[in-house]
Amino acid sequence: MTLLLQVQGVTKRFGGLQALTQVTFDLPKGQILGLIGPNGAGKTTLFNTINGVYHPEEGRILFQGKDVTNKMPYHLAKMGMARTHQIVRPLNELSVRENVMVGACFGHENQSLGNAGKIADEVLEFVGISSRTDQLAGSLNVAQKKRLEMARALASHPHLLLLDEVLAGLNPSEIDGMIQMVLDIRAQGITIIMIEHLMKAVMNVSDRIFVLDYGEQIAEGSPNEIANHPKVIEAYLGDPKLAEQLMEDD
Amino acid sequence: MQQINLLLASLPDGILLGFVYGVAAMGLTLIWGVMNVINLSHGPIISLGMFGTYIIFIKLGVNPYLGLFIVAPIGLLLGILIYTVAVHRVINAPHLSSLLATFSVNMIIIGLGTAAFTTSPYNVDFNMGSVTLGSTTLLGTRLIAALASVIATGSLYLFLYRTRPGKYIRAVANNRSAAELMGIPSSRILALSFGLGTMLAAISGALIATFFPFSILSGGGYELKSFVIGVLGGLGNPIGALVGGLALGVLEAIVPAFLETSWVPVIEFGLFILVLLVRPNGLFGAKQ
Amino acid sequence: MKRTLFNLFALLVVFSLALTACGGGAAPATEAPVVEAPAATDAPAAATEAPVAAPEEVTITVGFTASQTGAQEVSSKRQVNGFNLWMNQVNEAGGLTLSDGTVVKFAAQSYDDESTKERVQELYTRLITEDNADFLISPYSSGLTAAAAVIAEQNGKLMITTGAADDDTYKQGYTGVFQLYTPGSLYLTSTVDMLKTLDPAAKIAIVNESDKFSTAVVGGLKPYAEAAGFEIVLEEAYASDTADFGPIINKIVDSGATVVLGGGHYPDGSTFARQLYERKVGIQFIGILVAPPDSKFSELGDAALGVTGPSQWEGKATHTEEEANGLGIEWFGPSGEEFSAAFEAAYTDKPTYHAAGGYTAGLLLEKAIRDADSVDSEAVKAALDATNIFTFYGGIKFDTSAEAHGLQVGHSMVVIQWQKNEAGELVREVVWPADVATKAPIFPITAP
Amino acid sequence: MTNWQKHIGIIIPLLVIAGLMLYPTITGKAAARETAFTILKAIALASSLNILLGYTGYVSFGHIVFFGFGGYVGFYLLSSQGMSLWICILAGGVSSGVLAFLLGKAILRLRGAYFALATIGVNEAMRAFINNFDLFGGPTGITLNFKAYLAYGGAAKALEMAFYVVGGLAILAIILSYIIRTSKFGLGLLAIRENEDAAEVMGVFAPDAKTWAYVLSAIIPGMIGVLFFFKNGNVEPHDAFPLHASIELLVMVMLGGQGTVLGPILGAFAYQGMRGYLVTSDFFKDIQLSVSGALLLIIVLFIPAGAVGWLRQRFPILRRVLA
Repeated sequence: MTLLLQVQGVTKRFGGLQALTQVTFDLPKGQILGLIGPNGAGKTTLFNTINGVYHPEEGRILFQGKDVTNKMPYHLAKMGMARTHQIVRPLNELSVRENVMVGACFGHENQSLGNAGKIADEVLEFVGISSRTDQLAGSLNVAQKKRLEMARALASHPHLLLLDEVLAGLNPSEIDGMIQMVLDIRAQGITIIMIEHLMKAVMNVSDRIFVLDYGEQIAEGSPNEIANHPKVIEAYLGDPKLAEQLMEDD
Repeated sequence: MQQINLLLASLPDGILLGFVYGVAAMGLTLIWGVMNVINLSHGPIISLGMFGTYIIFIKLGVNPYLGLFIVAPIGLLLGILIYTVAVHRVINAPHLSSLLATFSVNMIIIGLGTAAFTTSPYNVDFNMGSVTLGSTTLLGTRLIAALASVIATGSLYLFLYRTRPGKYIRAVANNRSAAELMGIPSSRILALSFGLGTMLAAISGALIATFFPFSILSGGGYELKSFVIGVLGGLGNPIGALVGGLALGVLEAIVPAFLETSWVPVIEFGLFILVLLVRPNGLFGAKQ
Repeated sequence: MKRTLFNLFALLVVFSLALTACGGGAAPATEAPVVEAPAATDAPAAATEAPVAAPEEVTITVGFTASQTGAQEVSSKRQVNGFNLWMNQVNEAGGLTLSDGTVVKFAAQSYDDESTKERVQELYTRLITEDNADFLISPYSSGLTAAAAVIAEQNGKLMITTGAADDDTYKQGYTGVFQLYTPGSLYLTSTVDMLKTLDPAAKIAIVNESDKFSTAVVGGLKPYAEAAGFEIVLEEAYASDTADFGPIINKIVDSGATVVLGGGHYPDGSTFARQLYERKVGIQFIGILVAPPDSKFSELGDAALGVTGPSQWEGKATHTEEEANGLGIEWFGPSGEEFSAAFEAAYTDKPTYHAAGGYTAGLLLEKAIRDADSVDSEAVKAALDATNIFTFYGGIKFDTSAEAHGLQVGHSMVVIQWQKNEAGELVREVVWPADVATKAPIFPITAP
Repeated sequence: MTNWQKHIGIIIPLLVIAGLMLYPTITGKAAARETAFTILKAIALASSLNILLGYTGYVSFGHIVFFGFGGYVGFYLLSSQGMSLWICILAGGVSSGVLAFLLGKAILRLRGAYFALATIGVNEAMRAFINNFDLFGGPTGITLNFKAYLAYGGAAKALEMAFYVVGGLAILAIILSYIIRTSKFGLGLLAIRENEDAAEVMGVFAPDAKTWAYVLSAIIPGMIGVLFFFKNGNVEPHDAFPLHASIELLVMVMLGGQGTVLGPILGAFAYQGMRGYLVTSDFFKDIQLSVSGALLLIIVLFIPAGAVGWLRQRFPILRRVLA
């Protein structure tokens, strides 16, 4: 089993604020890793550190065995890492198709414009917004924008996909569709880390789960182990709603 | 040694002028701080302030310092008018829109000002005597202008920190949507802030007119100085502008001691770019 | 199919836009006849007056750009007023009559150059080709004139330059450009001559604006002053928008200078003079460019007292026919008093040297056409080359060498100084050259 | 879709330029040629600025610095070193490109208004520097000897030739603009314009892409500078770096529509046409600046997307035509 991503003792500070403390985990190829934790636990910061938006003060990050600790996001994209954003970032004045072509053109396969167009059409079909191809991205609704984020990430044919709360703000039927899509992506052999608040979803989909609280990793294991982990329950007790979800899944 | 003498002789003047430059820049940086708009009509408004002094002193015979109490409210109202007509509609648009909107106001004022005053220079022959200290002579007009600038800065500070509208302005500057949620009438506060910014510009123009000649086009130079000062002191930080003004005044005083005076703008703008790159929050602001 | 329709539509939109813009651009061209119209209607009127002789009448169009907006606006307008005064006088007098009986009248055509070079060439080309200008007058200022000269020379049109002192333009191989002003390099030389009689041991600080004109002036001044035996203790150039001269004045004091020469244009020059006064630094003599001859300089109050400056022409020391006779040079045109009176009657304003320059440009053209007895460019050019006359404005004679063709060599400047009259009012007195001086110079202006 | 339809986005702009170049040639009117020169120069400059402003989304307030700097370098070589105009034009383009490369490395890190301010600073610093730089004549500037035109068949021929060269440069600017607009590089720039952070995450090498966009937008202004100074016959520091002209370029791009190939062309055409009309109109000439300002304000407030943008919004099908 080859390790696609290794995070080793990563610490990130903003001024006096300790956002991540000594975070360490390995991610084997082909797995889905669920990343959970209460609000403000540092999940998105961890994503930003992994894909080069932030650089950690301590620790190393290895991607495909190479040290990428101080690489920029575009370096990592070229190496085959793609992500979606919790708050969607569509390229508003470009068409949906052009948005997805950006992903294909500048991802690790470095496609030509012509090929990128073909890939964009395929991916848009896959995420189910092919009817919107020529619309401006800014004119989509939230659910469609989430799919667009996904499509842009997939169009680069990444090795590793970072999904940041792709389910938030979707209605139940849209959630089911999106979960199915995540599973389909994994079936294509793409490794995934997903941040998710919806416990049911994350428990069902993930091979392993990693829990952050106040920037520290408090647990790592199979969904089952996590659900019964005392520290996790304790952390989530501070957030009764989440705790309830956690219990419900049990 | 010769340089030291020159420095000592020129420095006090640079400091006095720095205060006045600071007030001009404060107007620009206040508007930027509150609504992220760079006001390109800043220069012509400074010019209008200068003509305010001219009309009040030469035509009406009123003391120019008393005249400040006429120039200031007119500047405030003019700013509110400009905001309402030209800026409000583009306040949330990309930067280019507000830049061009204020630039069109600039063209309109200069066009009308040229028709009214021509572009020829005017002079206000107003003398407040001078004080000689050792090797340097301090001019009365500049001393009073510096004092007036300090008072204007102090008043602005009190206004922003001690009054309700002032606190609203700071709240809107901090986070406009949050301020709106709290029931602060943001449109009116933005208009007021813009008015305050132009008022400061007009005041500085009125003060400058007491010691330098001016024309309808002169404001442009002070607008550029205001950019430099704003960046030195940290854009969006009104008190920093006063410090930035002092820095510029001192710079203008000391550079000629070492180089030919025509190099001053090279140094000024070079430093401007450098500070933007290295310390975008200003020489004295927190590091990014 | 539908797409093709839209393509066609788009093309239509583009072309209609293009046509509108063309219409906008073309509109001024149709104005030319409108301006010329009064002149054209003059023709039958003149014909009815003298039906027997029925002389042929031609209207000569004189083209120029004026700065109606921008930095040069004020001086440019004065220049244009002067020119228009001459033109109206000639036309009202029934025009010029050549030996073959042809009556020559004049019409002016001008556009706003906005004080920038951006459109100067475009507008001069339009003047030549659309408005069929026969002769050209320069814009105001050396920079604009340099750009206009290229177009004039290229089209073989003669251009009389006024308000363009810089020497450079006349050293570029032009053959049809003639300068009325004393060249920049000589602006302050008469001041040096005067200074020599006042204090040969003076220590001079040269402090000038860092721009084309002032740099040219200083380029002529420095070697001249050194040759006259003066010590130059400071040379300092300052940026055009300098407002605070404090640091420079400190340098002047530090250098031990007793005399300050230099300046640049009105805003900086007047500021400089004022601050020299306010700081009471004990300078004995101040000679600065451009600002002192302007009437507005008196706005400085006491700071103006004693400040001198070179002037192309002064109403008080206007050149006279006697002077011309004394030199054995042909006199032409009205006296200075006549000019001043006519100008004041027309514009309710005293003429400045800019106005005199504009008027004399017309006068020179008139003289050259008379001498040539023709309106043909080549003949007029030959007449201009041979010109050696004296007018109220002073001598006019051109360098005809290949290196500096058209450079003014006949005109000299006077030096004015602001003094107080008996009523205690500030007045501009001519203090040099001694033979035309109205007052003796005040020296030193402050106790050393 | 047939071939010409595919490239309609470049065909319309080229037709406009061809019309502008042919009209004076056919009518033989020198005044029309001069007017067309002014418009073509504006088109070339505005199209170049559009690469940075319209495609990349960076507002440069001092773009005229490339016109002035490139122009100065080329004009110096022309007048003082006697090199041929063609080499000098190339030298002007190259030197502006190099300047943009070096500047870009530094100031393109700044975003939004900070970048705009920095470009103003660069322009003013350069102007002040050239004013003190004796090799380029300092404050006196550089004047070309009239004899220099002899090498090009005399002044009349030289100025006529300058007209065709400016037309050629305008075509070059438009083709460059079109190639960028329809290339992968251009797609990356558009992504940066829309959201630089998102673009970087998707793999766009934003710092490099921005720098190259800056360089490409600087080259043609530098070449135009050399040509314009050659035609004018002289240059002084304050004519070479007019801040006002920089802002006029922004206005042109905005009027026509940023980020489109056709927009800057229409904008330059409309703006120069309007200014030319107002300056020479008897009715407006005294208050032309205020009238221009008021018109500009109305456009900024009510049609911020510019003419082409507005058409594209109203008639989405035109998106393909009005590239």
